[in-house]
Amino acid sequence: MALPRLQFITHTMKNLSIAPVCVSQVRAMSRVKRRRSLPPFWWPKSTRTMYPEHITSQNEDFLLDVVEEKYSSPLKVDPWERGTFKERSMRCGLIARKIGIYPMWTKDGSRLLTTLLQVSDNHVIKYIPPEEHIVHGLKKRYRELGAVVVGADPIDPRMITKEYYNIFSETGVMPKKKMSKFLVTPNAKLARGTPLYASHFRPGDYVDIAGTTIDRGFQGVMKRWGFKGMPASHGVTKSHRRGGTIGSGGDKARVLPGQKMPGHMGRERRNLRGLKVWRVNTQHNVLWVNGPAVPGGVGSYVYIYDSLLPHRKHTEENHPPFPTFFQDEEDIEEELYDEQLHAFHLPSIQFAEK
Amino acid sequence: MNQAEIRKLIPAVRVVINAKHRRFSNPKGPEGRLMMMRKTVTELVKLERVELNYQRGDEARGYAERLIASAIKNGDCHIPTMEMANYWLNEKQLVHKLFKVLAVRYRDSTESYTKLHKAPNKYPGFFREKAVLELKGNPFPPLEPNNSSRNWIHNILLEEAHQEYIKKKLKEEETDN
Amino acid sequence: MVGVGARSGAARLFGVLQGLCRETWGCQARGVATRASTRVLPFIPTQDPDVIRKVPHDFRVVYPEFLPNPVPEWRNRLREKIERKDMLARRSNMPIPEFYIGSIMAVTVADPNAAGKTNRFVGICIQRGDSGLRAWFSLRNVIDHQGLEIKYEMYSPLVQNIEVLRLEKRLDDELLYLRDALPIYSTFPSDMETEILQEGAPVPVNPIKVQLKPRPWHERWERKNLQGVRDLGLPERFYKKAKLHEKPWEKYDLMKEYRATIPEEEQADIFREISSHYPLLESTRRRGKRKRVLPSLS
Amino acid sequence: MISCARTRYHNNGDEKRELLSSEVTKVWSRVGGGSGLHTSAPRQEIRKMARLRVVDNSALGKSAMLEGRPPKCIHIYNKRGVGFTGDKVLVAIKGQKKQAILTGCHQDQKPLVPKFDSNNIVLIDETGSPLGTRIHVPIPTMLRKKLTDMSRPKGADYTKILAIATRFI
Repeated sequence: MALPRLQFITHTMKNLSIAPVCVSQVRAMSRVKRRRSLPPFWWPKSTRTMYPEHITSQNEDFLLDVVEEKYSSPLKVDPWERGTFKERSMRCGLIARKIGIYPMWTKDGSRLLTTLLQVSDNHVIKYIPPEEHIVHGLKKRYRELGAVVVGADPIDPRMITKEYYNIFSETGVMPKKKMSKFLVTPNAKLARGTPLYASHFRPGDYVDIAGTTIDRGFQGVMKRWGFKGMPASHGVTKSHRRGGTIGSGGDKARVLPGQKMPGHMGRERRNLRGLKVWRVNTQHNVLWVNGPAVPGGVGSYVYIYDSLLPHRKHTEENHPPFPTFFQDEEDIEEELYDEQLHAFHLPSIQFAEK
Repeated sequence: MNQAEIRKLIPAVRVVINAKHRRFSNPKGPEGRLMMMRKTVTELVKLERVELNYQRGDEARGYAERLIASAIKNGDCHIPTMEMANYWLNEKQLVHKLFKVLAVRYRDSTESYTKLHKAPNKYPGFFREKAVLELKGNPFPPLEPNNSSRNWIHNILLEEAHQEYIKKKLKEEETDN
Repeated sequence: MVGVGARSGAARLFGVLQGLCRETWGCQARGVATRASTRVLPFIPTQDPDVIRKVPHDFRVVYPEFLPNPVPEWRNRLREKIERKDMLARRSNMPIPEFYIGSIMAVTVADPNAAGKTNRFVGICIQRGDSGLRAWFSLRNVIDHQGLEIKYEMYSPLVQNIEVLRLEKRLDDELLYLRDALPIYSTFPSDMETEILQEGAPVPVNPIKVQLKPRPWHERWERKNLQGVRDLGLPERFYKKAKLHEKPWEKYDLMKEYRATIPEEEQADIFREISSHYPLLESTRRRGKRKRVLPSLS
Repeated sequence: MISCARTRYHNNGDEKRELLSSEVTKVWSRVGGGSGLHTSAPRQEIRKMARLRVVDNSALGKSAMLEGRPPKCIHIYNKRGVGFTGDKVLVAIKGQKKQAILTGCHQDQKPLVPKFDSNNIVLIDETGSPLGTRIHVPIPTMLRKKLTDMSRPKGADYTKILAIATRFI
């Protein structure tokens, strides 16, 4: 029994301990535990315990100089051969932070709310080819896929554990705060250290977004499930916000599984499918996606994928930059807008007389 | 409505604050909460160093900072500021202290006026985070002795490493030339 | 050996590491769970002490929507910056003049259903709200003895033109009580001409006191501490009850006041950021020279 | 009491206008916003039992409003049960059932949609043609599109309401 478990640990460590995100199944049944309060035991601890070290100011400067020197020139690797887009190709995704919501208007004058997602310092950390990539599922499709590990947001290397630091030692980029694994077809592989930008997506593309919803803690049935509660008066005492009966007597004489009851609400992974990218800012790496419903509060991390919806999939004639947009090599405009979107620098909308 | 209040122009508080106020339960409601804060602020201005629960100290700290900042900015001839001082200081001789002593003491200060130390709590006993809230520049001996950490082992090792780093750099430059 | 360049480089690095939390967010969540209350870090003022002095003192009153919503959980410095850029881009196409609650305005919008494909509405500004691109205001008028209100989004591209026909303030921050006032107080002719004020003169405050209709009302106005209303003429019991609902301690709650505002230093930074557009903003702020004309009602 | 207030504060006004506005105010106190009858929730939604105000000059509507017995909404022809501008409603007016079109709503509206001080209706018959010949108050321009969309070539034609309107807003 010990050996398979050890193998499992070593394999998962090899895969950088990040659960496959594309194939995760959303469980809606309330019986299944939907959130963990602690990370799994094999998850590498990222930050070390901090205590007042009272490092003198000269030494502090010295440490900063060393860090600066180490990461001033990223590790140069020979560029890999870039694949071409084919039917059913899967590209790498991006990690972004939700930075707010504001309205935009289309050219016919209708208002829409857009969520701003900042793609903050995304770099490829590792590519795992299909042979090395361990998939627990049995589908053939997933066995053919490799994975690209992407990290976002730099973290101070002095604050992290050695174990976590070693993950980045071959990459040549500063250690990352947030990492994720994206399943890709082998033709979409990317060399480690490749920067990823918001221009990975074009305006008009459709994306799927996964994130963790806002944690609302232990909530009653009215907030959690939208129950109606009970009347404020007419003889009701102490039951104004309660759910009422949860089961019946007779032959059943038990509470049926899946009964909606008070409990922990929020902090669950949620997928939104088929959101349109309306606008891209290539300078600040910001994406404007449709709708205010991107999971999580302002500042939470989300994962952006090409949409899996059958009618939103890319075709060989019209597909986004593959395997990614190399922004350092090509010129690109600062602001990119969708055709239907009214950019603010354009004159006001006027309707023509018929 | 969902707008920043523009009638008043308030200088930034120089300490970390909570995004929302803490709801200390009080039989008198929100008014009672303010009266409780008032007691702490009065004690702080009077004694300059008070030991209390951390949550209460952290909450009262913001009020004390704002009060001192407005006393510095507006002086004692500004009626709303005087009313505010009158409300927040239960003992009226402290109003003079606020304007004549504290406002003068912190006039050129560029940092916060108060300091909050985490304090140990008694064992065995009911666990509650304790803290010491004090005004900066008070006459008492310091709580955290400012011993030099130069002789600590990691600082000595780092200094040595720094020297080596400089030598290495020099050598590299020589070889380049 | 470590030169100035390296030092500044180290400083930049430190900025990269710390900046995301400090500059961009201004707040941090304590603990792992977001349920723990958010802590707001102190705002680091600009190093240049002249910045605060250089900002025109009335900018926060004239352009309140440039100040972000002060709720820390929703704030992000980068988003606010991009939003301000978009606002200025819109303003360079469609100038938005200075206006206040109580000003009489005319708004022209593109309307596919209207006769000439544009629709003009004249009215008194009774409410304005929200910040950034969401900013809006409401106009009220009585046309053919029918009270009408229309809400306009200031940055909507459908808006063709905003004119201020009479620039003045009222005694209250919201004029919602005009809904319960006699219709004459919110009746304005649609062909009203622009009243011109002398240049540089302060914005006049109209001290008019409005007569309300007898109850029932939309709200309990006796509890609102209204200045621009004549004696409500209610029995004593109404005022007694209003007294019970007063919150006299709220004006002493220094931190509540602080949490509802953007600090002075931060405002200075925001207005410095848009300072390159000051000529544009100022040229469209008050069009033409104006002279004070007394309102016929007062 | 209302007319009292007016003479006290606006005795220099136009005489004809005074008369009209006094009528309007009298009716207004019965319908829409500050109605003495408790019609609906404070959001002033048009639901069943809400009192409405007839704004055309049909004999039926005029007499009902002058008698102080404003029509009562007894059905709304949409799926939400809440009426919006342009929706068709069934009203009980002077013991009769009549259909009507909502031409203005009192509840808070979206941007660019006018919010009226009262819930206005125009009475129509089965074919969609209005009972009156004039509408006294402005109606929103969005009705042009909505009523055209609602009309059917062989069914009811509601666009005649647009022809009898005096002013669009």
